[in-house]
Amino acid sequence: MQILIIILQIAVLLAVVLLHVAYTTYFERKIIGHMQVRMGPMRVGWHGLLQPIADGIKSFFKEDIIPEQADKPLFLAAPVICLVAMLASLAVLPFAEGWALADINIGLLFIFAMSSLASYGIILAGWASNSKYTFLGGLRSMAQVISYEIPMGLSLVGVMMLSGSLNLTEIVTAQGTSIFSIYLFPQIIGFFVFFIAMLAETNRVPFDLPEAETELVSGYITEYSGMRYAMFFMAEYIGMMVMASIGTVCFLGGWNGPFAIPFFPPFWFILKVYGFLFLFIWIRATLPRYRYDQLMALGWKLLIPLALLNIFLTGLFKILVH
Amino acid sequence: MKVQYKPKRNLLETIFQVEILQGMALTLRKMFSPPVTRQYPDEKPPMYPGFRGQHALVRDPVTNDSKCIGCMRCATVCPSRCIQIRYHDDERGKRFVDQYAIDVLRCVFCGYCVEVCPVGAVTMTEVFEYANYDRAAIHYDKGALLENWDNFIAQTGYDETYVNPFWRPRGIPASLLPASQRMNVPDDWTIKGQFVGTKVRQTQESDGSTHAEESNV
Amino acid sequence: MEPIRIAEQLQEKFQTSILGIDEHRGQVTVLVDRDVIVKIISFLKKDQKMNHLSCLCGVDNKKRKAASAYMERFEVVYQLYSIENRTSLRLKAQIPESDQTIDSITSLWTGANWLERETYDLLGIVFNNHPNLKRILTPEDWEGHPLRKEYKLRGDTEWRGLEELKKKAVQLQQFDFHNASTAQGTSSDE
Amino acid sequence: MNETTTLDVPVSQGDEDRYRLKLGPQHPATHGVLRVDLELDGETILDCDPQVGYLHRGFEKLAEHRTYAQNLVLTDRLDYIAAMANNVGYCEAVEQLLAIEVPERAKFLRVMVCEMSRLTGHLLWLATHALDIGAMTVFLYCFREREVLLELFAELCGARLTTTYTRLGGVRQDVTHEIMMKLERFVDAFPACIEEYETLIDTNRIWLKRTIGVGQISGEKAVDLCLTGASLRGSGVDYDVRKHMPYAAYDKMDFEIPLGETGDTYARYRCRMEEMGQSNYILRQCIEKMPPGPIVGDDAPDLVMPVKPGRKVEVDTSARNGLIKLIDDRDVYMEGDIYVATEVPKGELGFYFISDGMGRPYRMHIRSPSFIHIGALATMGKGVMVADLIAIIGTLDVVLGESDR
Amino acid sequence: MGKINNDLVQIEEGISFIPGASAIVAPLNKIINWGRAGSIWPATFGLACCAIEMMVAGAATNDLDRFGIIFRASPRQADCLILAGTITKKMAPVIRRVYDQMPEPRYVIAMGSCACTGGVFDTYAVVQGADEFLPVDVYIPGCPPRPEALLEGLIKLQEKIMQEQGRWSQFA
Repeated sequence: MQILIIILQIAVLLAVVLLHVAYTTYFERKIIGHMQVRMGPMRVGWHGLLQPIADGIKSFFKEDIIPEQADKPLFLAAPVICLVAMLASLAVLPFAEGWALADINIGLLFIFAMSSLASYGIILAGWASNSKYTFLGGLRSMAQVISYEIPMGLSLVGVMMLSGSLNLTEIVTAQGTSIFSIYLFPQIIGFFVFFIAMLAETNRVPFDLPEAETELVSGYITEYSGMRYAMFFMAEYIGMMVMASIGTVCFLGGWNGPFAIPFFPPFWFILKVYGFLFLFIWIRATLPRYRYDQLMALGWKLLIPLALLNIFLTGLFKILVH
Repeated sequence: MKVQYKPKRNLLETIFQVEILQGMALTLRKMFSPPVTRQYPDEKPPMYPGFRGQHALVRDPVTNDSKCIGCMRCATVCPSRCIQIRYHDDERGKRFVDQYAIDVLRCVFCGYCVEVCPVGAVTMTEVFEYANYDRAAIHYDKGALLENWDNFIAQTGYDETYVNPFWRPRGIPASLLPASQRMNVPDDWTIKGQFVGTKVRQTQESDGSTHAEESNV
Repeated sequence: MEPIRIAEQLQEKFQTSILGIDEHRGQVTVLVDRDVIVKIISFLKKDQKMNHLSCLCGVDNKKRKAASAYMERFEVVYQLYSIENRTSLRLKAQIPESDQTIDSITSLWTGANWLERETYDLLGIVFNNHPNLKRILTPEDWEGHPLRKEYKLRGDTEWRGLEELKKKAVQLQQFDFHNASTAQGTSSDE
Repeated sequence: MNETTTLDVPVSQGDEDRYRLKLGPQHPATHGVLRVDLELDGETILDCDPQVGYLHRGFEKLAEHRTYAQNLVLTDRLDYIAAMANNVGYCEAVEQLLAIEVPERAKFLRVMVCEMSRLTGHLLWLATHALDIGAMTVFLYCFREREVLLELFAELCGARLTTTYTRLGGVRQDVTHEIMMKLERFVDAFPACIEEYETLIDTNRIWLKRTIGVGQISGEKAVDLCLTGASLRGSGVDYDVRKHMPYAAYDKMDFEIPLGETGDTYARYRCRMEEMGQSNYILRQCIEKMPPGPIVGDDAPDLVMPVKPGRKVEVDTSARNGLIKLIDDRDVYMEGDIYVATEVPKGELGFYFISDGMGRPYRMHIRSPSFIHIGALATMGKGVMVADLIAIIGTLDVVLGESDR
Repeated sequence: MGKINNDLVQIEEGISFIPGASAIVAPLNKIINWGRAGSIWPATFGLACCAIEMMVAGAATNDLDRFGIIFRASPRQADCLILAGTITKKMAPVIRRVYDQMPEPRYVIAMGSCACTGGVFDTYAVVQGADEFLPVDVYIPGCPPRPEALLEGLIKLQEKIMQEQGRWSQFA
């Protein structure tokens, strides 16, 4: 019975998240469209509301091409690895008090592990497609993910030090004592580093080098078609949501809001995640793209020292307060 | 003139990412400004007389046939050689045009055929929506071209006084035009009504004299 | 300095290598011997500051009515311009049909590299000492030189690559997904 | 000024790390159908070999089989981004060859459409260049303004891109009051638009990082590579055909030539942005100074009949187009050759004609700036990274239709 | 189906939408065609002049995104190949390869005179019409066609897709 309930919970979570993914793409197109003084999808359904469904149907019934020269098992496995790793990291997210599927002690570490695992999918995709563009995309992605895991992890150390836990639920509860019950202000440097690292981790503009359209065609997904492409696409957007959720949990006070919403506790959490997603999209509409070596330089020469400085300041703060 | 090079940025602007925030403010502002998009199938783009669109043969209201006299000027001038005309002369030397075909898919829409036509028989209409699944369907013969004209007249509401600017270009003194092209045109098509630069006009007015070329006409 | 002065100066310096001076619509043309073309141009570039190579092209004179006594089958035209002095000069080097070669001026302008390749591609004039004289505009296995006067506008023979492509297109039709309604002939695909 | 053209990137010896990448011809950043064969070590380009010819349409051969008037149509398809400038360049060349007079008003109209097409060309350049570097919104904003100009072209001559506007001896249509009013509105609004683009990219740190020091060439090297246009002026060489050999009514216009100093991508970007401002200023002068008068000269040749020299043509007004009036004692198509250069958005567009007295050019050679600029890519692209190569292709502002002809 | 039809929102003939459940009721064939017609992703593939008008069609004034059309750089993810410009003989094998890389169902639009027949360039270097080596679905005349004409061609293509029957495998 317990198992059945958990399976039901998983199913509901997946359905909700996948629907969100579909409509994130829709809102991305809409918002970017309006920022670019055009309209975005308009004609499939009312104001293009059915656009993601049409895209999904089309992708599902598209021919699935496996290149002859490709390493077939890896080629087939790569999108699955990517998607599953991203979906798995959803399990530990606390959407509200007690609304996490698995409220484990090392939630933050688990998410890091999973997002690193997803990058294996990207590297495998780049390698297995046996194409030079995908290979370059895979290489870039590998280097990028490895270099940005470090500032990201370091930027969250300050949060861990303040809250004294790796459990996401506890981090949120610990923030209740902070200014406005969020860690944003005491951890402003940490947030800055985290935000940039988050953009890089999810391969978004201005760090979208692995799939830089004007350089590497579509990067590591160049050779994927139909449903497998859609899986990468979904993984990318789930990754965005997971990162936005971590940001919400660690810096913006999770589900806590100015006032409680009855019957629907995750309201504030979801609102903050939406805010993050809007920021993602907004930045995509505004900024150009970094070059590969500049991206590396930014990660290693700016963000890591800043994150270390943040840890030092946080430690100093803790010693002074206590 | 030397161009301005790398703009200077002070430390405070660097830390607070001022220029990036300015850019983001611009995009956010644009998000709430009305889009410039024209919703095409519902909203048609503005068309101007003299647009070089689908070809047509003008239907002469008197004979109910085309005005073409078979002088072959259009077929000669066509850079892509897409006009085929078949004609025969009767014993008195009068010329009858049997077939007038345009392979529209080869046409480059330069408008030369319209321009050189001495009688204003061939024209290019403002219609541009005639994509087709079939290549052969966009090869127009005489009947189809006349039909195009009927459709065009019905769609746009022009009547027999329709003047294509290619038959009678603006800014040419009427004295230089042959009789067949001296049509009734709006005032600003003639050389008298033409646009003159704002400063030039002012000096003319202050001189109190009209320009020499204008008085010639 | 006036272009015509420069031409006269050239004649003084190179004497017999200058075959003639011509002026048409204010533009001065100097007919030169192809053997000294590099020398003449480097003189112009260094001493007369003709540092901008405007144009380099070849001409096939086969069907041209002879306007000059020195009319060989081909000629190469160099249009030089001096950005400082604002003067331009045109040089023409005649190339007989029997030996279609001329010295390359890539040592003077790196930018002449492609212009000479283009001339080789379209007219078949060989440039000596050129670093990379390959076809540039047409495919590498193209036959003939299109801008020669005997070459027909639509080409003499079909390019091999296109014929192979057409064969391949027929072969690959079997992999297409067929539309049931097309099979019944209701739609006019192709 | 930096003398080196390539960045000093350490390159590992031995072939095991190298591999070849064929960028294009179907690639989003190659502006059409350019192919660049690269030899890479990681992301560093060791060898760069651009391949063109994928849009070679036999232009010069075709021109030998068509009359002068018909070839005008072909020039639209040359640099299709700024067809008007090509039309003007072609007509200026043929008019000099055949000694045809152009009335004053037509000259001003030519300057006007030339500058309008320079704006369309530069706007498209900015749009694609920004898109290459990743700023996609600039692309859309540029096209918004470009659309206004294209609609003005449509109103003026009936087509948006392939205009065929000029004629030997003048232009085809006179402007109307509405067109000039719209143009004036555009001219008033355009500086604000430039400011908008600059807000997004001009001081943006990512943009600066991607452009400053990238693809740097000195003035001497640029002349050695035969570069023209803004690519040359970005390196500080003052060469603009509009000032050096004024054609049409450019000698009556007041404008400046922006010059860069460093010769890198950012300098070229600034040059073109300043040029847009100057074009806008010239357009304003056109609106102010447009003289009255006819738009076609009295001795403009017929569109249809290539007239052989010495043959006298009677002026038969009933059957002939009114634009045509041939002066009897002038031999129409003389023998001789001529090279005439004009400044199009990309650089110096030269037409070299040989006429042998027939109604067709015996030989028409087009000195296309894009062709030479792509040739320079082989030199500029060595030792940089792939992302920089994309930026360099963008900054050279090439269009393959003009390059391959 | 007759009874529940009252609650359904009719989108197009044969396709209905249950409000609030985000589910669609339709015969499978219809719904696949609807999905395909609603998200035609063309490959970014400009050849010549028409490519500029294609870009204009994607830009703010006409906005192809309204139709669910976004350009994909990789042919593997594209459904439609817009041949925008002159097809030269040197380019033809490349075009064929791009077409071969596209997954089925795939469609070809020949945009402009040059792609349809070679146009004015009746020379040694130009293929006289894309249909010599590709099955072309829609021909758009014009040189270049207005961006709206391209949109009209795409609408024609959507109409064609809506009429398809079972284009699911190569054995159908």
